[in-house]
Amino acid sequence: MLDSDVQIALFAVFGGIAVLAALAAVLTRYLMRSIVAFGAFLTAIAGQFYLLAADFVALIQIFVYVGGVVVLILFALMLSAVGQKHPLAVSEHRGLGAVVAYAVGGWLVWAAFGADLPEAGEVPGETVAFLGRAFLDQQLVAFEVIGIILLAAVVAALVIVRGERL
Amino acid sequence: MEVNWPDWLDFDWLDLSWLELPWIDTNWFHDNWYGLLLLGFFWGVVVFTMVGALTAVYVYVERKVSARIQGRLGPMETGPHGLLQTLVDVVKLAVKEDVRPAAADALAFRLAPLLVVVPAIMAFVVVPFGVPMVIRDLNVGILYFLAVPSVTGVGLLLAGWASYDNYSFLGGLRASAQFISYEIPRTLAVVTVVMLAGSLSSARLIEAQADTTWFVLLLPLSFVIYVVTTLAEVNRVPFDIPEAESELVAGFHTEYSGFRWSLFFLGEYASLTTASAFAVALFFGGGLGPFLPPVVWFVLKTAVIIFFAVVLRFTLPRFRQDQLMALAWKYFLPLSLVNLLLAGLVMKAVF
Amino acid sequence: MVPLLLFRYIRPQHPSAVKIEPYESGVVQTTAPRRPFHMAYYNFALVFIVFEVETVLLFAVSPVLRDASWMDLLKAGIFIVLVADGLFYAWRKGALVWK
Amino acid sequence: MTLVLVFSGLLFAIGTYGVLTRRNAITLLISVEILMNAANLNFVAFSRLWEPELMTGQVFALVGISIAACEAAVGLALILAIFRRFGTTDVGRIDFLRG
Repeated sequence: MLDSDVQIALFAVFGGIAVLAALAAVLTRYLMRSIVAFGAFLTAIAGQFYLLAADFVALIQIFVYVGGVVVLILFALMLSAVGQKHPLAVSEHRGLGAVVAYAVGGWLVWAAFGADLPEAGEVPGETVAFLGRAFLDQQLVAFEVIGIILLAAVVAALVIVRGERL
Repeated sequence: MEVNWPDWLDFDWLDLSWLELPWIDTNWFHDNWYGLLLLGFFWGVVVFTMVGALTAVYVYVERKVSARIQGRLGPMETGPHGLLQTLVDVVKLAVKEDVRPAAADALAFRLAPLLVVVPAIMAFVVVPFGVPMVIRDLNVGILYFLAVPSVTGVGLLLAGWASYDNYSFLGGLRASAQFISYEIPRTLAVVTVVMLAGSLSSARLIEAQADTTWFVLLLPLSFVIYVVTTLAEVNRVPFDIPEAESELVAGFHTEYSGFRWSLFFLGEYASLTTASAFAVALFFGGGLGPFLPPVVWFVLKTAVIIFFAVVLRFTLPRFRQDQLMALAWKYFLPLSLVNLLLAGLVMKAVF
Repeated sequence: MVPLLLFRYIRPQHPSAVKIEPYESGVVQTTAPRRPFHMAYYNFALVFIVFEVETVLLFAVSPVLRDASWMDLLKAGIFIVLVADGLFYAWRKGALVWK
Repeated sequence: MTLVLVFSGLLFAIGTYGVLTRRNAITLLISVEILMNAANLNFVAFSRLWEPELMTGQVFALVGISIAACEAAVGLALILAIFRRFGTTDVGRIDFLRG
């Protein structure tokens, strides 16, 4: 999968950043810090995608997530809770959350070590061309369905945000 | 594990062997991780210096041209014809006191300028200077050029928010809204070029133009959309609403001074320089041209585009916010969609 | 780079009460910034993200279109038109008007 | 490969913790996005194990990213609507019966 030592090391570094940033995003009591940490997390994941030979997906991750979703979240924050001075309240069932999270994480990591995986296959050098063909042939349905979902999303979100009927 | 990974995941691109320096054993760098790190750092410094130098030249040209348009002389005192003025300014900005307002959020206040300037410099990496020469030819170079600077939108919003100032806040919101609005038509204009080039690699882009002709001849509309939206994205006049002095003091960077302010400044000019250079690659065949070496052709073409951008700045009035947004969504977006369909037809006709 | 780090230490550092106040043309700040603002911004952000996703998927498809058949062009065209309907809807609803 | 799975498992756990414990709607949304990213990481990794030529995994990751973007758009629209109605983004304090 990851073949040279440098790649494995880089992947682990990105992974470490991602885990730390995700923890910060989830644990911090300041919304803005949470969002900034989320941005760092997304960038680290993009780095991991790149190392997994998915250069196109990595850039899309940055383009759509960091350049799009984070901006959207920031806008939403600035239009709503931006004046909030106090740190956020933390929910009372933290213990339960921790237990469930440990269980899920433990199980997934255990499964990762126990999994019987085939060897990694050859990746085409030009990922984009293959992706494009896939979208036009085998994955055509996915392609067009995304179009429909996008249409539905923009209509739904506009209706909700403007508070009126269709 | 078996070794089967695409070439571009190799770190060969950090290679220095093409320099053929007899006193450096280039293999050494590849054998150790700290060697690789050093190489990466080296390239970082190279790119940073190039962008810095280009920006300095740009600022000088802009001052001179604007002075000519307004019937002034521009900087004359420092060095012959004021050539050293920009350098002096850099030093002045760097040693100036860095004021951070008490109410500002320290983390976001420090982070925001970096988010604006770093992507602008990073984008420079994929600009194809010569016919095959790119600092780093990615398979997805063109997308990289668009994706990395899109982070700037976050930086603008953060800057406005962090300053804890009404003008900054409003300026940040405006700047970011404008940035994202013009990003769509701009990206769609680039998609048409990609369709014709048949690849997302910036080196391949030049090859495709060598095979046919300059894409500006095939896609004039794309070029117009690209230029206008690029100007809008970096908040240049006539699209400088976010920084309208008469309304918002200085927009999102009102509270910034000295070094951090100069980072915003650098970000704006660096992204404009990179965008102009990439416009040459996208539409004017990059370094293609007779007689002269490709790099010279490339620089000449870029200079023409930059000159054009500067002249525009000093000859046009400013838009109003509602006009600005309407222009993006009601004119440029439909126009670029139509352009996309047109490009499809052109493509079928040419190939 | 090194000079930049150096300058950090020789730069004057004299914060004073007035200097670190928010600068609003010399007028003392009366309203708190960071208050909920204009909804119109969100409308634009919304349409933006939808179109961004569309553009990005077009990027995936566009490199192969040059040597593709008319059928493939049609498939991409359908996708574009689908999402363009969203713009049309937003336009008709007046979401694109700056208020 | 195991490394990938370990990381995505950890991220998934963190996301789960966030979803379960946070009460602010925006942080909840961020937690859900972390979950989706953990899943996408696996899609991309497995794309190389089975049918790397078809890129099914990467296509799925792209679909996942698109859907996450749509979800963010609609979710944030909901949050804004709720904020305007109740004046808070804390999901624990929203009481629809008193709205």
